[in-house]
Order: sequence, then C-alpha cells, then structure tokens
Amino acid sequence: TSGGGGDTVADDGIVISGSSTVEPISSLNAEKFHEREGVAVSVDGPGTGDGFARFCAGETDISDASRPIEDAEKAECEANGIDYTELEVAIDGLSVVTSPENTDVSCVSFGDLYALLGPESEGFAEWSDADALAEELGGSSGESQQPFPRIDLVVTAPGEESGTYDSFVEIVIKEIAEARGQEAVTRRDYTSSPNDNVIIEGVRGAPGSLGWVGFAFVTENSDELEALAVDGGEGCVVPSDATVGDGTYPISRRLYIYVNNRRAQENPAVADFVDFYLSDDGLASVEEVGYVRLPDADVAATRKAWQDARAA
Amino acid sequence: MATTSSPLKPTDLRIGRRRSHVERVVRFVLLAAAAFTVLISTLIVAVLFTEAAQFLLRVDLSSLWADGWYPRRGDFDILTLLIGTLLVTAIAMLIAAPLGLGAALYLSEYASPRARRTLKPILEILAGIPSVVLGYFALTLITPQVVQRMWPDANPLNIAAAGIGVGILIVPIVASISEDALAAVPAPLRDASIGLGARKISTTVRVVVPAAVSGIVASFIIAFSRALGETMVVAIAMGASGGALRTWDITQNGQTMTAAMISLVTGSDNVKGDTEAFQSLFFLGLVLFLLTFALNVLGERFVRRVRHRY
Amino acid sequence: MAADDSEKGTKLHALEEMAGVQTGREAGGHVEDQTEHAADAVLRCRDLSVSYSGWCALRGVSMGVPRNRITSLIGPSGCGKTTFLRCFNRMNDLIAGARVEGEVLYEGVDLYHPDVDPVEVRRQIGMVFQKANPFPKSIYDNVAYGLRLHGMRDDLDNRVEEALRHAALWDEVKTQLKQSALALSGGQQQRLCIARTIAVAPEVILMDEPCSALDPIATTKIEDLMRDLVGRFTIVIVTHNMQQAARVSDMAAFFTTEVDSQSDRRTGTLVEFDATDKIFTNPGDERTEQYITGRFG
Amino acid sequence: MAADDSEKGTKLHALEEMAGVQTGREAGGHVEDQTEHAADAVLRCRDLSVSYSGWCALRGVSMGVPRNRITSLIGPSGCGKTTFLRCFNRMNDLIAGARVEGEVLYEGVDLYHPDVDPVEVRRQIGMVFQKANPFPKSIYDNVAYGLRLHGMRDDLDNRVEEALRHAALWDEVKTQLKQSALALSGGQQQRLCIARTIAVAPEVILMDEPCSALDPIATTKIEDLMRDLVGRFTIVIVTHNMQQAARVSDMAAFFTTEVDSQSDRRTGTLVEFDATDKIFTNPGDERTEQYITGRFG
Amino acid sequence: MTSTVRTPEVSVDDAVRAAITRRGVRDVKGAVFQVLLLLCLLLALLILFALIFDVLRTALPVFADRGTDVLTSGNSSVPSRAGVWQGIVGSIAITVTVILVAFPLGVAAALFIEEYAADSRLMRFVSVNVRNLAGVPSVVYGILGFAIFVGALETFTGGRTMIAAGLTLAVLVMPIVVITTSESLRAVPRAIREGGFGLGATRWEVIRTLVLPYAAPGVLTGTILSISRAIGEAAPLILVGAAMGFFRSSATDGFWDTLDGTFTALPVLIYTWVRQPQAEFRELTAAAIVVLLGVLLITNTGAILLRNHYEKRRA
Ligand SMILES: Nc1ncnc2c1ncn2[C@@H]1O[C@H](COP(=O)(O)OP(=O)(O)OP(=O)(O)O)[C@@H](O)[C@H]1O
Ligand SMILES: Nc1ncnc2c1ncn2[C@@H]1O[C@H](COP(=O)(O)OP(=O)(O)OP(=O)(O)O)[C@@H](O)[C@H]1O
Ligand SMILES: [Mg+2]
Ligand SMILES: [Mg+2]
Repeated sequence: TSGGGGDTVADDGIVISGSSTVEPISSLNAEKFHEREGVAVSVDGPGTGDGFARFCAGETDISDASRPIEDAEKAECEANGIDYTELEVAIDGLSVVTSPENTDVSCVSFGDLYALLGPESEGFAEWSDADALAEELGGSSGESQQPFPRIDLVVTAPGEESGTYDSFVEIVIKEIAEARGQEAVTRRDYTSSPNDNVIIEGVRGAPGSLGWVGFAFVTENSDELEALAVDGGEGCVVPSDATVGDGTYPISRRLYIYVNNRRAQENPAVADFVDFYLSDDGLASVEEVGYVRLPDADVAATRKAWQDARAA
Repeated sequence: MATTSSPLKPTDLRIGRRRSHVERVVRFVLLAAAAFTVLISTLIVAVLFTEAAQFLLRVDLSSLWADGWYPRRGDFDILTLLIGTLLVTAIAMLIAAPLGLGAALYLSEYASPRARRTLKPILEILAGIPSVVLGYFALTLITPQVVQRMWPDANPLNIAAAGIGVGILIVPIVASISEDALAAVPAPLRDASIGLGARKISTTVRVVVPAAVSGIVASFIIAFSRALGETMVVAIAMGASGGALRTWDITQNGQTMTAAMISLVTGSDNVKGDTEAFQSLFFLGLVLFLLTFALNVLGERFVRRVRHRY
Repeated sequence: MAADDSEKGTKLHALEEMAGVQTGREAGGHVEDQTEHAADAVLRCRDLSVSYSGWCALRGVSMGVPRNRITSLIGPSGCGKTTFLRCFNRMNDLIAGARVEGEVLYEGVDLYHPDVDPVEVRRQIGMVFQKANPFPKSIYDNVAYGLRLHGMRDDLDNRVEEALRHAALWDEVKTQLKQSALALSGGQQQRLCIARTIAVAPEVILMDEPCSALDPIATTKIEDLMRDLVGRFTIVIVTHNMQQAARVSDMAAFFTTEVDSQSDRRTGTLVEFDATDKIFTNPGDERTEQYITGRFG
Repeated sequence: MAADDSEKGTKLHALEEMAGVQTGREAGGHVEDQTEHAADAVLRCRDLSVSYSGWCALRGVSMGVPRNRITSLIGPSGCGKTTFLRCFNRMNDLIAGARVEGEVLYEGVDLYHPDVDPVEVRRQIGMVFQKANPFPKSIYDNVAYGLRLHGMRDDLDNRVEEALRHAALWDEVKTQLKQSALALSGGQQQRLCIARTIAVAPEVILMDEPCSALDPIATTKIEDLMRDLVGRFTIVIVTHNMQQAARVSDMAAFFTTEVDSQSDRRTGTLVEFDATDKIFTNPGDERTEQYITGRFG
Repeated sequence: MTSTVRTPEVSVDDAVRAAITRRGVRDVKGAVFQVLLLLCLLLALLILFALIFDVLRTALPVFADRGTDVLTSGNSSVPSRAGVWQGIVGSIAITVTVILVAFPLGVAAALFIEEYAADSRLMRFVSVNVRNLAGVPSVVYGILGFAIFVGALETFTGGRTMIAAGLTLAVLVMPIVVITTSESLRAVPRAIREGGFGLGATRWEVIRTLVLPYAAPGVLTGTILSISRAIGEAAPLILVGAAMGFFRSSATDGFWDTLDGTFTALPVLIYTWVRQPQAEFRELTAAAIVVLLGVLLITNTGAILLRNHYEKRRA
C-alpha cells in the first residue's frame, strides 16, 4: 500500500461499474491490482448508462464508459456535487466480416454498409439487391465496391441489446440515416446473437455472409473470418492494431473511465488504482483482453489529465 | 375418582389458561404464514397488471401488431413471441410426451419393483438438472450433433435445438405425473382384465391407459405450461437477442416470451433507460402468467378428476 | 375362556339390579324411556343424531352408560357404532362436516356446551382405537405422553409403571421401556394404548373394536384386562364379535341401519339396550334376534 | 329368501348322489381321498401348496370341483381361500414371489404345464372379484371387452345382450348401454362383472366374495343369478357369510389356519370338504363346527 | 364346449390341452411394445448420461490443469485466471436466505392449511392458489422480485443485492415447500393424530409432539429438493440484477462484504461464460457446470436417500 493514510483502504475497497465493453479491462486491472496491493476492487458491467446513474449518485468510485458522458448525465453529476475526471483508456474497433470464401468483396464504404445493413435494406436477400441503394449513396461516401455479387446475403451480428450494435449504428448508420430521414437502426431481418461465438460461426458458415464484431475477435479467428477493408471517405483501410490505433480505420470508438475526484482524494487506494490503470502494466491489459492500445500521444494526454486532476 | 357428590360444571371441563393461550398464538402465526402465500399472488397480479397497463397506455397500440418484436424500436409484435414460444413448446412436447409416457408406462406396468426403485430416482435426477445446464447442452451438443445434421443450413441458434432442450427438461414431469396416474389405476381393474384372458399389452393399452387418461393429459398440460415458462434453455440455445422477426422456420433463430424478457434486462449499454421497452417486460410477464395460470388450472382439474374417480 | 365365563357369571348377578331398572321398553318406539331410568349413568344421551355433510348417519339415540360397568355396542357394519362412541369424547369435532345434535351429558354436564373444552373432555373420557396406534416413540414415552401433556410430571416413573401394571403389560416390557413401541406385538401394542389411556386417570374409557386386529390369545388378554379395569373405570366397547360382547359386557346396545328407499342411504338407530344376557338370550326386538343368530347382516 | 330356501331344497336333493361319493373322510388327515372319488370334477387339485416369498400360505390341499355345481370355500380370514381360488386360473402368476406347488388339473390337463398359456386358461376359467370392478367404460364396452379380446367380434350386439340377460341385468340397463358403467349401483356393477365374465363363455366361474360389498337386496339378486347360471357353468365361490354358503352352494370346503408357534406365521389348510348341508348340520371336524356356530374366528 | 364326458378322459384332455396350450407364435406384439417402452425410458436416461459425459469430458482439461484453483479464483476476463468463487459465494448466500425465509414460512403455511383450516371454500382457494403459484414461471418471479425487493423495498434490501435475490428465490420456492410439506403431513396416519387427541392434547400439542416428528423426514426431503431447485435458477436472478460479465468483487477476499453489493451466482456465471467467444471459456463453462451439478447431485441424492431410508423404516 502506498504512503500514509492506509487505514481506510482495506475497509472501503474500490467500486467500479459501468460499460460491459470496458468491464473486461477494468476487471483484469482489478485482478492485477489486487494481486499486487491486496486491495479489493469490485467491478461489474451493467452498461454505460446504468454506470453513470450510479456514478452520479455517488455509489461508485470509477465508472466505465464506452462513450463520453452525455449532457443529462453531466447535469445529474453536477446536481449531486460529483466532480470527475474523464480518462481515455483504449480503442475498440469494429470489424466488418465476411466468409473467407467471399472473394468478390474486399472493401466497403459506409454507404455500402448502409445499403446492405441499414433500415432501408430490409428484405434484401442477395448482395446485388443493395446495388441501387449503394449507387445512390455512392457519391457521398467514397470508393464503392458495387456492383455486388449475386450471392445470398446472410447477416449475422450482435443484437440490439448489445453495445457493439449501438456503436455500429452510431458510427456507420446514424449519419446517413438521419440525412435520409430514416430511423438510426439496422435492418431487422438478420440473425442477431448476444453470443459472439455464434456470430463467428454464422459468418463462417455461408459464402455470402456479412456481419460485424469487436475487432479482437477477428484476430482470434483470422482463418475463419475475413475482415473487410472499410472506406470512411479516405480510401479503403484494413483493420489492424496500427490502423485502429491511429484512427485511420473509420469504425472505432474510444473507451473511457471516469474517476470520482473526491473519492480519489479520500481513498488513496482509488488513486493508486488509477495510477496503476494508466501505468504500462495497466494499459497492457487493454491488449490482453483484445482491445487496441491508445497511440502513445493519447496515452501521454490521458496521463497528464490524471496528473492534473490529482494535483488539483 | 367418581365425583357423584359434587356435580360438574361446564367450566370444569376446560384446559389451563397457558395451554389455550399457546394454542391461540400458534394458530395466529400459522394463519399469517398461510396469508402470506395469498399476499404473494396478489402482489404478482398487482405488479403485473399495473405495469402492463401503463405499458399499454403508453405504447402505440398498432405496434402490438407490427411484424416483429423489436422493443427498442417500438415494435412490440406479441404474435412473433407467441409463435416462437409455440414452436419451442410444440417441439418440446413432441419429444417429452412419447418419451415421458413410454417411460412412465414401463415403470408402472413392466418394471420389477427393484428396477423401479433404481430407475425412478435417476429420472428424478434428470428433473433436477438446472435449465442453464440444459441450455449449454442444447447449444454445444444438440445443435451441432442433432439439428445441424438434420438441417445442415440450420442457424447455430435455432428454435429446434431450444425445443429439444426444453423437451428433455420436461420429460421427467410427464413421466412422473403420468406414472402417478398409472399407479393410481386400481389393481382390481387390471385383475379384471387379466381375469378375462387379456394379455399384458391389451390390459395396458385398453384398460390402464384409458383409466389413467386424465392424469396423463394433466401431465401433458403441466409439462406444456412448464415449457412455456422455460427461460434459460431458450435464452442460451436460441439466443436472447434484442429482437426477432416472425418466423415459422425451426432451423432459424426465433424469440420466445421468456427469452425476450431476459434480453430486455441483459442489454449492456443504454438499455434500461428506455421505459417503454423496459415496461414491455411486465406486459410479457402478464401474458406469460395468464397463459401458464390457465394451463395450470386446467391441469389441476384433470389431476383432481383422477383423484375423484377412485 | 372358560374361566372368563365363570367370572362373567358373578358379574351378571350384580347387573341384575341394573337391568331391573331398565324396563319400560317396547320394540323400537319409545327408546327415550331407556335413559330416564338408568340408575347411575356416567354418560347419558338424549335424542342424539349425527350427520355427515348433511346426511344423517345416526338418528335419535337415547341411552345411559352405567358407572363402573362395561357397556357394549353391537350391530351390523355401518350402523353408526363408531359414530356414536365418538360423540362421547367429542372426537367427531375433528371430522369436517360432522354435526352432532341432541344432548350428551357427562356427569350431568352437557358435553357440547360452548364453555366445555373438548381437549379436557378427552382427558376425562379416554379412547382406545380399533387398530393399536402407539406413537413412534419409546414404550415409556408413550405412557408418559399424556401425563406430560397434563402437567402430571411429578413421579413420572411411578405413574408409568402403575399404568403399565394396570394394563397387565409391566412384566413383559419392564426391561425394555426405552425401546420403540412399534417393536411390540399387536396385542402388546393394544395393551400399551390402554396403559397410555388409563395413565391420565380418565373416568370413562371408550374402546372401538379394540380386539378386531388381534389373535384369540391377545384378545383374551385384553378381555381379562377389561374385566379388571371396570372396577375403576366405566368402559364402553364397540365390537363386531357377538361372542366377545356376550363374554365381556354387562350391558349391550344393539344398533341397526334403516335404509331410506328413496335415496338408498342408510341411517343408524338404536334398536334396544339392555342387560347383555337379556339381549343375547331373549332379545325384545326381532331384528336383534335375527342379527344375533346370524340370520342377517 | 324364503323362495330361495325352497329352491335350495330341491337342489340339495340332486346333490345327495354327489355327497354319497364323497366318503372316506376322517377328521383332518386323509384329505387326499376326497378328491380321488369326486365323480365328475372339472377342476381337481392334488397336494396343492402356495407360498409367498418362501413362506407357505396354504399347504397340502386336495379336492375336486364338481361340474355344474356351486362349490363354496369358507373359513376364517387369512386362511388362504383367495389364494386357493386364484390357483385355478393362474392369477397367482401375477404376484411376484408367489409359488404354486402340487398339481392342478383342469379337465385332466395340468394347468401349470409349461406349454399351457395362462391367458387362455383365464378365458376358460373366468373370475369375479370381491369388489365390483367394472372398467371405466360404457356398459356395452365392458361386456364387449372380453369378446373383442378373443376375436368374438361377429354378432357383438347379440352376444352382449345375451350376456346381460343371463346376468339378469338386461332389463335394467338396456336403454343406457352407452352410459358409463361407473354410474351403476354396486349390485348392478357386480352383475355387470358377471355378465362380462360369462360373455366369453368360460367353463368355470370363480367368485371371490362377490357379495361382501353389497346390501342384502343386491346380494339376493346375485345369489339367485348364481343358481340360474349353475346349469351352464361350474361355479366356485369364496364367502365370509356362512348363511350365504348354506343358501347357495352344493358343496362346501372349510379351510382354517394353523399357527406355527415358533415363527408366529399362519398356514392355511383344508379341514373338510363335503356336501353343504352335511358341513352345516353335521360337520366331521370339531373346528368346522366351532367356526360355523361362531365360537371362533 | 365339453359336455357330459365320462370315461375316456383322454379325448377331453386333448381337446382342452389344445385349447389352452400356447400356439406357435408367441406374443410378438406384446414383446415389441414392451421393448418400445423400455427404449423410451432408456433414451431418457441416455440423454442424462450423454449430458454428464459431455460436460465432464469438456471440463476435464480445466481441472487437470488448474486443480482446485478453478474453485478458489474469482471471475476474470482472462479465461486462464477465471474461477467460480463468486458464484459459489453468491449461491451459498442466496441459498441461506432461501432456507431462512422459505422453510419456516412454507412449513407454517402448510401446517395451517392441513391442520387448522377447516375445509372451507376460502381454504380451498388458498391451497389452489399455492398450487398455481408453484406453476408460475420463474421469470415472472424475477419480475416480482425486481418490482418488490429491488424496487419497493430498496431501503431494506439495498437494491440489487443477494438479499433481494435470496428473497425472490425464497418466494419462488415457498409454494413448493408448502406442497411437499402438505403431502408429508397428509401421509401422517390419522391413527397417530387420533391417539394424541384421544389423550387430550390440543391441536398444537398433537402437531408439535406427534405430527411434525413423523412428517419431518418428508418435510426435509421436500425442502432439500425445492432448495436445490433454487440453487439452479438463473432467470429470476438475472431479472433482479445479478451481475453479468466479468464481474469482480471483494468476495474474492471475504464472504460477508458482498451481502449488500453486486452479486452473481453459479448459474448466472454459467450463462455469462457460455456466451464468451473464446474456446477456453467453453471449457470453463463446463467446469462450472460440473461444480453446479456436483452440488445438486449431493443435495438431491441426499434427499432421495433420506426419503428411501425413512420409507423403508416405515414399511
Ligand atoms: N368421516 C365420515 N364422513 C362421512 N361419513 C362417514 C364418516 N364416518 C363414518 N361415516 C358413515 O357413517 C355411517 C356410520 O359409520 P360408522 O363408522 O359409525 O359405522 P360402524 O357401525 O362403526 O361400522 P363398522 O362396524 O364398519 O366400524 C357409515 O355409513 C359411514 O360410511
Ligand atoms: N400377495 C401376497 N403376498 C404375500 N402374502 C400374501 C399375499 N396375498 C395373501 N397373502 C397372505 O396369505 C395368507 C392367505 O391370504 P388369502 O388372501 O388367501 O386369505 P383369505 O382366506 O382369502 O382371507 P380373507 O378372508 O381375509 O380374504 C394371508 O396370511 C395373507 O396375508
Ligand atoms: Mg366402526
Ligand atoms: Mg380373500
């Protein structure tokens, strides 16, 4: 244990809640920290929104988040006098995947993805059904692969209850949908599963498959899945640690932790834990659980933000 | 001993104050416990009805007849879930009814007392297997080894595997209630048939089964109701994903009421905030409650018929 | 049994006075008179009827049970003997749907008076059942059970021994008091039940076919025991066995059933009540005679 | 019952020849002789013993059942009457642990020969049970049950009617053949069971206390029926009711139990077998007399 | 069939023998039928064995590599570090709550229904009500628990805690306890009760000294079986907010710390793990199932043995 006021440490422990996407990182760091310092850390992942609700009620020390805090949540925290520090800790990339047998397609634009998966694509049974729509959208979103092959389009992807679904809609679909006056959702007629195994199996199973999963799962199953390059307006980029890390791969999001400043001051264990989280050891967990490490510049920025907060 | 001299008064025939006091207190405490059971059902009904009513007031009623169950998009097509539930339950019954009844017939009519003593507990163990375990079994063994062999294109999450898993779960229910009903058929009926020169199979098929028929039907109804309410097997084997379209294809992914409820509360980000979607949970709960309640009342009635007959 | 007969002879002499009082009886009809004249009746009932869920199982019984005598109740199956017996210690209260009408007096007190607590009634009017029903406890605890309930805890050992001695069981079980009562033979179990009953010092003992599940030797023992006990208690016994009624009882009541031709339901009634030898040698009612000679039932 | 008595008188005359043949009997002992001389016995057993799980319930019974007569089996409870009766149609096969030793001949054929099919035996030797046990089907289907089983499907309606007529039930049920048999009264149910049995045209009808659950009127009807049927069938009846045995049967067999003092287990034996009036008026064995006069049991 | 036949019994013999002797064909239909029924039973049992075999086979490498470490480690997002400890702690705490609440309440309610209540219409309603409660799907109890114990009674239960979960499962199990207890009470011979009443015991004295001791084994068996049902339940726990995902808690250190905080239980842990993509988690799931089945096997076999033991003693 560090320094002086170790008396309250053992009693209080550290409470973390929030995004289930970030939970694996925090959870692994909690383990490591526990092994090292003997401090108990409790982590769970009901979801970002739930996490903030608890965080702003002062129930948790740290909140995991897969998106920045929203205005309503900010107001809530303010009302309760909760002062916090936002720390970026990792990047989560989403891979658009198809079967390795599908050699006709190698790169898709956001417009293509909207045409294949967006709300207007419902009923498209073959890839080529999306041609017209993709064409219409083609101009606005870069390099398009169409015409698509005439093979069955079999979509397997996370369901609406999942954070990965939300991220996909947020990054890929939302803008185009809003521009077209559509609801920001995907098509409904696909096999949705909360179980990533099943998605991988579904994508592997059909030559015309299409789906999206967390970036990490592709690296683990690279011989069964083909990750498509994505064109976000600046040319086709294949997802990799490097392209996701430096942000050139367009479908990625930042993952955050929010630290309650007062708790960090009162309970040295909380501060110690955040120190550890941002240390090289702690950030190594990001890759261990399958996310992408922040670029060095961002790491430095995060560390600085934390140092400033501690100093205050 | 005889007290002829001083005649008794009624109050002489009373027990001590302490004993009668204890009696009253105990009675009250036990009554309170029994009343508690009534309270629970009242609470269930009250909670379900009020929240479901709010849901129905708030939601656009036409969304109850959309063509899919996507609570987060405001599509609450209950028919999608009813079809999914029906398919799972029907497959489960197709498996459990013959298997359970066959096992019950064997145990009650053919097995030696010793065989029965060893085999019945094993069936009871099957009844004690938690549904998460059967869900795992359905997902990891039944889907690849059974369903995908019959239909190579079957989705890894499919209605058939969930149905088979639920079917295995309810086999012991059918077996044990049917066995009770068969065992309740009075021996004299069997004797009568045998005394007329009937063979075992004739006695079993023409006398014992017809005599036990209401118990057998009851076992089917109760198992059916249990299958309707089964959650985890379906949630695992069929996926408790956010939504589903109407489908009758058992090789594909579908959605039951129970799995839909689980997916409503297991969402990761930003899910529980959406009140309408969340309240649909209570609406589903109410529909499920009413369905199983009706079935159980029906099943009880059949069971009682057996009891009354003999 | 021969010994028994001779003993019975002397008892019957004593009874003749009783029987003398029991006059004024025609066949059927005016049964009520029977009770008015009973000399020293511990229990007395007037126009007693019992119905189960609205159907009358026993109608209009009036009679008195003489003190320190054995009164037997006989009659064909289903005529309401058990029903009648259970009115005397309010055991019928335990049967949902059973309703008792009329009057049952115990030492002049109406047993069905609201101030009367059936629990106390049952201590004073004990019961022995058809099938021996020892509790699944030790022999000692069986006898001590009632004593403990009623706070007769002082000198428990002596009271238990006393009761077992009176029940003619002490010598057979004194070395195994701590053993389970269920290990005893049927006859021993029944005597244990009698011991358990007399331990709490009741006034009256009601016995419902206490020997019907026993072999002849055990039956003889119980019959001897009853003759022993009758000096201290009043005994009412239901029996199916004519011979037993004749051997053991001083007074006998004969019940039968009347069939309601419309509903095909049967209702029990008291046909006659008299000294046992009178009933068996010279019954006043044709039905009694037919029954005793085995011509019906 | 008076009518019955007169009828019985004539039947008994006819029996005297039979009884004449049934000589050579001392009290107990040489029971075997009884069977050798039986004139025309449909069923005959020699040194028949039955044990349940190793314990002998019935020992060394030899007797013959005369054709077209009613033979009654009487004796105290547990003496093995039912056990004995069930040997005749191999119903004991169904009891796990039951073993039958000795010989049972039906028309001279050993019923326990390995080639014999018990199912066929039971068609030819039918059984009526203590408690009426109609199937929970319609009246018609109850009677048709056995007929259908044995492929006697032609002319089913007539056969059913015939059987019901013979069972003296036709007039009471002819308008309600499709109704559930369970709605009939106890006596009607028992006659239905008899109809069901005679429908398949057996040679022998075994009846195990067929009237014990019935009221006197229903009992009389069944007794009349038995006297009617005996011209066409051979009847063996177990009864507890001495009067019934006396009223209805031509021959009577009296069984009793012997208690093994060591193990306290009882084994049944045949005490005597003779013309019914002989058994009831002038029994050859003291135990028979004691039982019949009600002095034991 | 046979008329008055006198001397030449041979011919009668033959006719009768022919009539009652087995014909050539044995009872084929009957044999086939019996075999079919036996197959049904065996198939049901075979499924059980297949399941157990499959789980054991999958779980074996985990136990071989890590030994009891799987039992004592907490949850983790790294499969090789993850264990079932929190699940065990949660399941134990929930089970204890269930026992403390459902057992006394259930037995008391059953005693009232069976021993005190007159056979009135009201009481028939109560017992029908209990039977129906036993048939209500467990998810519905989850909703009730969420609305009442997590919501309305939050100040008392602390929201999504083991207490709320335990109370929810207690309410779920209680009807089963009532039913099995009622059955055991009904199995107490009338003669024993009458013996007690005949000696002047009050109703409660009869119950306490005679009925309960006699019914105890049956009551216990029923209770154990219903509690083992609670141990295997996942759905209601998920509804009352058991933690999913790679939840860590201070339970890795201590038992009591976790009573008022986030919790999980063995079945929930299984549900979480079965959805993970890594193959190692599949093995881990199997290992957790082995642990769960082990616990249930012990409790259920115990209950069944207990029952058989007493049944034999009674017989
Ligand atoms: N608990 C009960 N509920 C309804 N009817 C009953 C009940 N107990 C007895 N009866 C009926 O009341 C009538 C008299 O019964 P009871 O037991 O008093 O006759 P019994 O003379 O003792 O007969 P047995 O000699 O067979 O013991 C019978 O018809 C019986 O069916
Ligand atoms: N299935 C059986 N298993 C073991 N023992 C039996 C069985 N059936 C009868 N017994 C015993 O065999 C003996 C004779 O029984 P059985 O039923 O033949 O007597 P019973 O003369 O018909 O008596 P009752 O007049 O009471 O009907 C009895 O002691 C009985 O307990
Ligand atoms: Mg009686
Ligand atoms: Mg018998």
